[in-house]
Amino acid sequence: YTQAKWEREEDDLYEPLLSEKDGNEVEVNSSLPDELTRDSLELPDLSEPELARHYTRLSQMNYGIDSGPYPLGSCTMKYNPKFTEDVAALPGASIHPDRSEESVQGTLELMHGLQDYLARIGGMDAVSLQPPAGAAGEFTGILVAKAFHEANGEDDQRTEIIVPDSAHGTNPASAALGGYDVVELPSGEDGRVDLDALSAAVGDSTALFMLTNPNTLGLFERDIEEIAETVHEAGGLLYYDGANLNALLGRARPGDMGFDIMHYNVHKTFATPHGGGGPGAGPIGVVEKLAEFLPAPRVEKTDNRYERFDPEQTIGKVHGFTGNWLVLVKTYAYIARLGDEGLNDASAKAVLNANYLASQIEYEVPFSPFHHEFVASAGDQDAADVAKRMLDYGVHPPTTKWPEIVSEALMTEPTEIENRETLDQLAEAFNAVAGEDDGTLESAPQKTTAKRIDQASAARNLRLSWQKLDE
Amino acid sequence: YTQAKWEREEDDLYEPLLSEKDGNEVEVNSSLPDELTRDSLELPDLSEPELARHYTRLSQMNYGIDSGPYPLGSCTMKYNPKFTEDVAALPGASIHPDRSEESVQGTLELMHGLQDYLARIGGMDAVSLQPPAGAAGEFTGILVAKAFHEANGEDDQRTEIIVPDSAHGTNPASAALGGYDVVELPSGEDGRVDLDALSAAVGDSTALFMLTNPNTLGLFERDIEEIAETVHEAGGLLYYDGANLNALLGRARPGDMGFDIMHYNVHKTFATPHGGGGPGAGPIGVVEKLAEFLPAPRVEKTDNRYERFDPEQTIGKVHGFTGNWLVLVKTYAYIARLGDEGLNDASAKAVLNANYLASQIEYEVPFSPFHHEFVASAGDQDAADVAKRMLDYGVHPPTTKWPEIVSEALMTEPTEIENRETLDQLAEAFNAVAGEDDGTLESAPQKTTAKRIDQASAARNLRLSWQKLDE
Amino acid sequence: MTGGNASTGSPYAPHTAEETMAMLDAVGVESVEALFDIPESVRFDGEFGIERRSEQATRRELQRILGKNRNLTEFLGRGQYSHYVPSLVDHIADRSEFLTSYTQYQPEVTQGFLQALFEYQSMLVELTGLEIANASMYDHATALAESALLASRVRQTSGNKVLVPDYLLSGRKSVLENYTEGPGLVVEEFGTDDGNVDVNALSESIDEDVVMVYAENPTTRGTIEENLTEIGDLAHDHDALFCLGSDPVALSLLQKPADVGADVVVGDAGTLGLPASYGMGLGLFATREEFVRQVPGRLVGVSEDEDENRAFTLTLQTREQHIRRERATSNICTNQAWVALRTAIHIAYLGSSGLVELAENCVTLADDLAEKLDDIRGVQAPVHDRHHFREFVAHTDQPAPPIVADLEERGFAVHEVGEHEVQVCVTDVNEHAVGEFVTLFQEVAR
Amino acid sequence: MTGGNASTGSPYAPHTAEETMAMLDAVGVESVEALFDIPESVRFDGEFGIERRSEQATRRELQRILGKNRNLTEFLGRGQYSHYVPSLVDHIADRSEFLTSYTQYQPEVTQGFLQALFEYQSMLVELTGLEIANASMYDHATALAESALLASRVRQTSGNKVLVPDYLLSGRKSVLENYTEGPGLVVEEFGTDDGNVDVNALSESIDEDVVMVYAENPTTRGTIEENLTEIGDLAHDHDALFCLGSDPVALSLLQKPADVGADVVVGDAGTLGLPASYGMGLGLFATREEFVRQVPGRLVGVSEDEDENRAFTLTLQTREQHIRRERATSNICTNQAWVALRTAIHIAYLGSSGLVELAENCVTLADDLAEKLDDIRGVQAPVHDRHHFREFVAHTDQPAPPIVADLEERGFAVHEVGEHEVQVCVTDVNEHAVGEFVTLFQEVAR
Repeated sequence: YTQAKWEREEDDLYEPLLSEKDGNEVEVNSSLPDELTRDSLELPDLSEPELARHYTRLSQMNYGIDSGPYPLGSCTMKYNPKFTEDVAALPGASIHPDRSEESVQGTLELMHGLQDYLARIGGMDAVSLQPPAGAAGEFTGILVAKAFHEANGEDDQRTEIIVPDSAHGTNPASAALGGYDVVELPSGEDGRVDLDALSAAVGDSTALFMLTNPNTLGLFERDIEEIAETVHEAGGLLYYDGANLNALLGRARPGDMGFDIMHYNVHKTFATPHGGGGPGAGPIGVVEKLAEFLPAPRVEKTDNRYERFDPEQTIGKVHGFTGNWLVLVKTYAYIARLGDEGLNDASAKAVLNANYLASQIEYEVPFSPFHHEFVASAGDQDAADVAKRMLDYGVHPPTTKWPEIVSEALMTEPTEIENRETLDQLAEAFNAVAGEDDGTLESAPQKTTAKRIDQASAARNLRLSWQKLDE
Repeated sequence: YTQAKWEREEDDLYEPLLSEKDGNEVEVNSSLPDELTRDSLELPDLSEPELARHYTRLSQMNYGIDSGPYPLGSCTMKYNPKFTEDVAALPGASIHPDRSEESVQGTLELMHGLQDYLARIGGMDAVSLQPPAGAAGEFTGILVAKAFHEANGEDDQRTEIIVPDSAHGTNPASAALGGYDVVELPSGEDGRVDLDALSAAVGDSTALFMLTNPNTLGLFERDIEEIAETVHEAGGLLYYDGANLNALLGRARPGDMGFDIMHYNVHKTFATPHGGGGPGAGPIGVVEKLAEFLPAPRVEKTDNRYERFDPEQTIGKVHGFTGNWLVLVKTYAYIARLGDEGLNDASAKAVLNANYLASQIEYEVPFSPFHHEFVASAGDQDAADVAKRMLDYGVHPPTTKWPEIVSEALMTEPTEIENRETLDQLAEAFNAVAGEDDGTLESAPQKTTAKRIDQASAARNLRLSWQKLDE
Repeated sequence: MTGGNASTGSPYAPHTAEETMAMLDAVGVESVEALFDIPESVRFDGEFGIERRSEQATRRELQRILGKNRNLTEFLGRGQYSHYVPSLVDHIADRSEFLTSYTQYQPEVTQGFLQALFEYQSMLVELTGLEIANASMYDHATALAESALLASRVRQTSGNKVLVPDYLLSGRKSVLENYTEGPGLVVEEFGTDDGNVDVNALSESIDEDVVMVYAENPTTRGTIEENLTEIGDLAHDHDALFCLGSDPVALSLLQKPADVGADVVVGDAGTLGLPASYGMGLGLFATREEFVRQVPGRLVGVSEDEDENRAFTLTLQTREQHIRRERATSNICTNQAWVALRTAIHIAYLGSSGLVELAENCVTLADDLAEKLDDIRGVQAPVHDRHHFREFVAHTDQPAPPIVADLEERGFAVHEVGEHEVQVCVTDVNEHAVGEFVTLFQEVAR
Repeated sequence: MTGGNASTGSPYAPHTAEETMAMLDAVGVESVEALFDIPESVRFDGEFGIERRSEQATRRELQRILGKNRNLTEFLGRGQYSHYVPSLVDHIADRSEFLTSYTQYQPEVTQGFLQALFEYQSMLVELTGLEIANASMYDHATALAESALLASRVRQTSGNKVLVPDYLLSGRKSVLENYTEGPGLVVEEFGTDDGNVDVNALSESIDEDVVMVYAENPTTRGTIEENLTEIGDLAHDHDALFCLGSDPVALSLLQKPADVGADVVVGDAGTLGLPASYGMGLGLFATREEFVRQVPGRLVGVSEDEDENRAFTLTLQTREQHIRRERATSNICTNQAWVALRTAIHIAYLGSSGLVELAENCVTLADDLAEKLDDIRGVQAPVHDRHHFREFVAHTDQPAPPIVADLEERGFAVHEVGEHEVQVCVTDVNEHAVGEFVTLFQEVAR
């Protein structure tokens, strides 16, 4: 694979910036009084053909799921079915959020249906679709937990959220945002929660224990029932980070394991596109006793009519309107397309693919049995260099250097969408790089649009806009 | 520019064929009697993600208008406005051709509107939208001419169609298909029609004279009025090949110049996409006396209602249904978007761009004043090699080695969509190549997906299907 | 000022006023108008009178006009068939590298489209069993016409007759006649028996003047032809080519054309890949390798590049009009390549299993619907005691015209094909409406 | 068998049965189920009860459900605004290299998206006049909340109050409260005068405990703020940050935030690039360079690659949760990058001239419509004696609720914002319906 390059060698740059193609300062004239308006505006004024070419070139200098395998651990880079885009583009999906209930029965029915689907899949009693991303879902769950403890008069006392050291960074960050002290729980030797350490950590001050299952090493927390018991006995709640739900569809449900709150990463489990960073959506599910604290409004069905309602002790809102609606439409479409069978099979093949790929690579995988992802160790090699070098083999590398429990981690999640041939190609890339020397690794990549980029200098010499380049 | 390559080096091939990814013979079972069905079918059975990746990779190994300049002479490679695709995808555009008149008033109104637009633009009295391509338009025009002569009792006598040597190959081919003898008219020294030669060629046996104006050298046939008079006096009809209409919008109309029949290449003049070869559409316009011979059905408006009708002496049909309807919808949208002003400006800028580009290149341009295109001569260089080498400069080369009136022709038409910077980039490519030696030219291209392809061997060792590759 | 909001000029011409001036300077003229070498006497100084609109307004207007079409559930076929086109097809085919590219005259930068067309050709080779398929004709009708021309070129002895069945759609027949008139061919009809070719009638019509015999499977009336081998044998006995009309869905299930002696297969391949498009199609054209130098249209072949990588290229271009001019095998230039890409994606999406399943559904859906209509008093369906594919003709005791009109009033479209005959087509795209259709049919037919 | 027609399993998992068996062999287990290390006691052996559907059926179902929404012409605003989104935006943003890519953690293969985001940041820098803009927050509300958190982090002295105007939308206020409760901030309102900030009320509310003062331009009620400099001065006099809420269209015309002392600009940048999406947005977040290390969200910067070509990369990632965890500047990870791409394309499409023209239209359209409504007996519009942008409040002598309901009955949606107040928003997307709207308004308001 050689990635496309639209370079301008005379200027040492790839496709020029829009401002370099055209920068046009216009004077601002208005019917408004002068003192209420700005003087001028300087943005490019380019024609549609020029823009089409600019962005088409940029796109060819970007790697997506349709370009090749994208085995980023914990990111669940699945194929994004094309038809879901068409569904989200239906005229009925594009309406204003302040429309009357009567005039948006279709939208409300879809929301209600999706709440129901998600509740069934997670084994939860009530669902809110509002959080616009996974981290927002975490934060919402924390607010719900806080409201619950508050209702129990325990808010002042429960000031801590416990998070395993292998957790995603969003867990502690969301906990801190909620005003909690973060207690980091070291993993046990088997890479899982150490029950003794957990018992020691929980107590009267525990508001919430946040857990990913299977965890970021791909390991199922076999002691989940004891974990739940321990946390619940201490008066805490148990939170399920849905990042790895793709491993369990139809085989185990967070609600059945004793989790009280969970979020769903629909852009992972339910294949809505990652969009270069977003938008996703992070609906949360809760058990019955927490339903009254969920964000407002939710949707209920009464006599063949769908109504918005505010849960009794709602925490209020976590998004200005209803969250990332178009993403939720795609989510509904994906779940409806797959149904029980498809969802079940997705997890089966995701786990099979991870295990098959791991069986074909030479790097050591210290922890097992893993499910939809595994963490290999690059050993003496620098995992970041390994990743750069893998790019030259026409594949996207795994997540690197994390979780830290594995040294020089290569956190790998092929997902169910790869066929054996592609997995073999990935394995070949891993194995070829495993046999290469540091010099080769350090000078990689060579076949990509840009060669190795000096990231440190971007931070040293901060230029965050084209205006800064002109200075 | 380096074009993307999805190569598999171990197999000496780029992206493998679908059949190489998967070939799956299935037994055919049916409720039909065995003797009415085939035994088996062997096509690939791939999943949607695999196909999305396959075709995405193939697309990146293809150069389009949104990739860069595409100055193919006489092809008018314009930017294809994105919104026209959305318009053609409107539900009302996708209906069955046998629907009742009453139920397709919208479609008929659009057809009527487009007939009218085209008539105004060409200065013609009546238009048929049916021909599915430019060559089909030519053929239709020839059938109309034949029907006209037949109606005059002159069909047996008028057996010849005159075509200049600089005409597109479709002209003589269409004439031959119509059963006519083709009389080739040598160009005059100034690259235009030689009036004396024309006078000598026309006569009682002349059915039609087919002319492109401006001609393929970009030259306006200044003597067009005399030409028309000469042809008409001999009892012949005058045909306008619409390939170069983009030079004249709003400045001269074939009908006003004395042409009796014309076709419109909507995929050239009106920016519908070329689609890697098609579909286009080739509506024809005719003067009043020929309207009764046009293909059936046409559309007319009566009392706020649109009706299909068969012209009195219609030639019948040249397409099984109504032609390339979705292309015609895009055509309507383009014309409506631009209006008089936009169409006028398109020609202005197309002619400006051609003249500017010619002024910046070192290759000689023997004939002028040209309009929207010019034909340069590669001189001692092989024009085909020049083209291959230009690919390495990130631009698409012009049409080469044609028309033969210019030796080693580089037939160049930048169209109105290029800005000055891109024209300069094109000129740089021309000029860089002009200074290079034959060795460099012959080993080009190097930065494209495939390097120089041995086209002769494809014909020597004919393999036109993947089945042949397995043999 | 240009950009999307430019209020004058073409929105797709990027020139600023300064740029235009600088370019005129470089050319050495004062104004753009000075570049036009047009005699005053033929200068157009009028206006087209076409009002310029914004993109938004243009879209709204087209939506308004096309919105006047009545929203009918179509049970229509007779040469244009609809199957659900997966979203993948639109999303891939709309990629500008495909959509906005030209014919692959520079194969080094167009490997992608060439490979897709090569794969399309290969799929048709598998579906027809013939050795070669071209990269597209316009539609079924023009492909049929080109087949007759090919037949007359390749035939060893003279002859000028083309035999077609009496069920041939009038549009196809008219195109065939228009294409064959110039070369001096004559189109003659032979009779049919209960919807299919009457082999006796054909054998009476055929003689040494015949260059081609044409038949369809399924036929225009939806019946599955049962005498293909006999038709082929008759044709070959008279040194005529046998041309078969079909489509990719039918071809995946019905007898393989090569097995029944077909020399050419034509049809509408856009049955897959295109939605109902008011008759827009994709001419399928497959034939025997021996005729390759007489084939009309583009052909993609295989070669190698300088690095010895396998590479694709257009081949045998010397057959074509841009090189051979009046001696070309056809005048076709612009073709339906992009539709062929769509069709190839759709076929690949279905795969062998999916395609056969879809085809088998065309048999059972038609069977089931015919049975349901036959249960209605005053309706006999199907008229022909044959196997059917997608569609069938039903006899109605009441006159057909008011039945068709009443159905349309209720939101359904069918063909009126006789005073007491309607034709009905059912596939995966209208299958969901069959229940309502039958109920309404019952209301209007009694 | 897989492919588009697979009747079992996921249509997006490509495994054939043979492939699965071979892979299991390689792993050394007998069945896929054996790979699941889940204690029996928590195994799920039930069913979700979700029926699998074909792509066609799924599309049809979504179309059916969403088709239940009434087709209304919306004159709605109040925080979600619509402008015509050019087709170019959809066609480019749907290219899978953009749409299906992940965050740019490997910049060498993601230069395209990085550059587009860098350009987006730059456009917002120009529009706000501030030195930096991040690559997106979720929406206006969360951007406002993050601004308060930034204010409390960067403020030199202690303090816990955030001052907001009483017109702040309840949804935004609720989000702000939720985000600021953990860090111990308190949100307090100050009064307004005829729609805009009452500078006297503000100066009475403000004290040394205030970390941030927020105001909008235009305001929720559509008025253009006239005292921005005074608000900024008041904030700065108390060592508080001045956060201004706006959107890219308004920013192109109204006073440049940097000129009036704004320290942070928040808003919904999805006003360009996104159609009305039931509230989906794009959080705009721009601020002063001095706060760069306290900024939430992603930042794209510039560097070079090994060939010394200019190249883009995410930068200052040490602020972010995946590195700094509980000490991160925000918990945001997944953001709205793709919407930012859409917005950037839309801004580029309009260009400076087009954008200013669009913004000026927002002033004149609202003016004109208010005037027309004011001409109706029983209606006074606008209520506020201010300049307006896109929208305004109208007083109705008759009670507002039945007026709003009657309008809806006739196909138009407006906001009811008081017992005798409706709010009306007009832009290029509903401009064409203004005539009909005014006529109907007259019918229902008298």
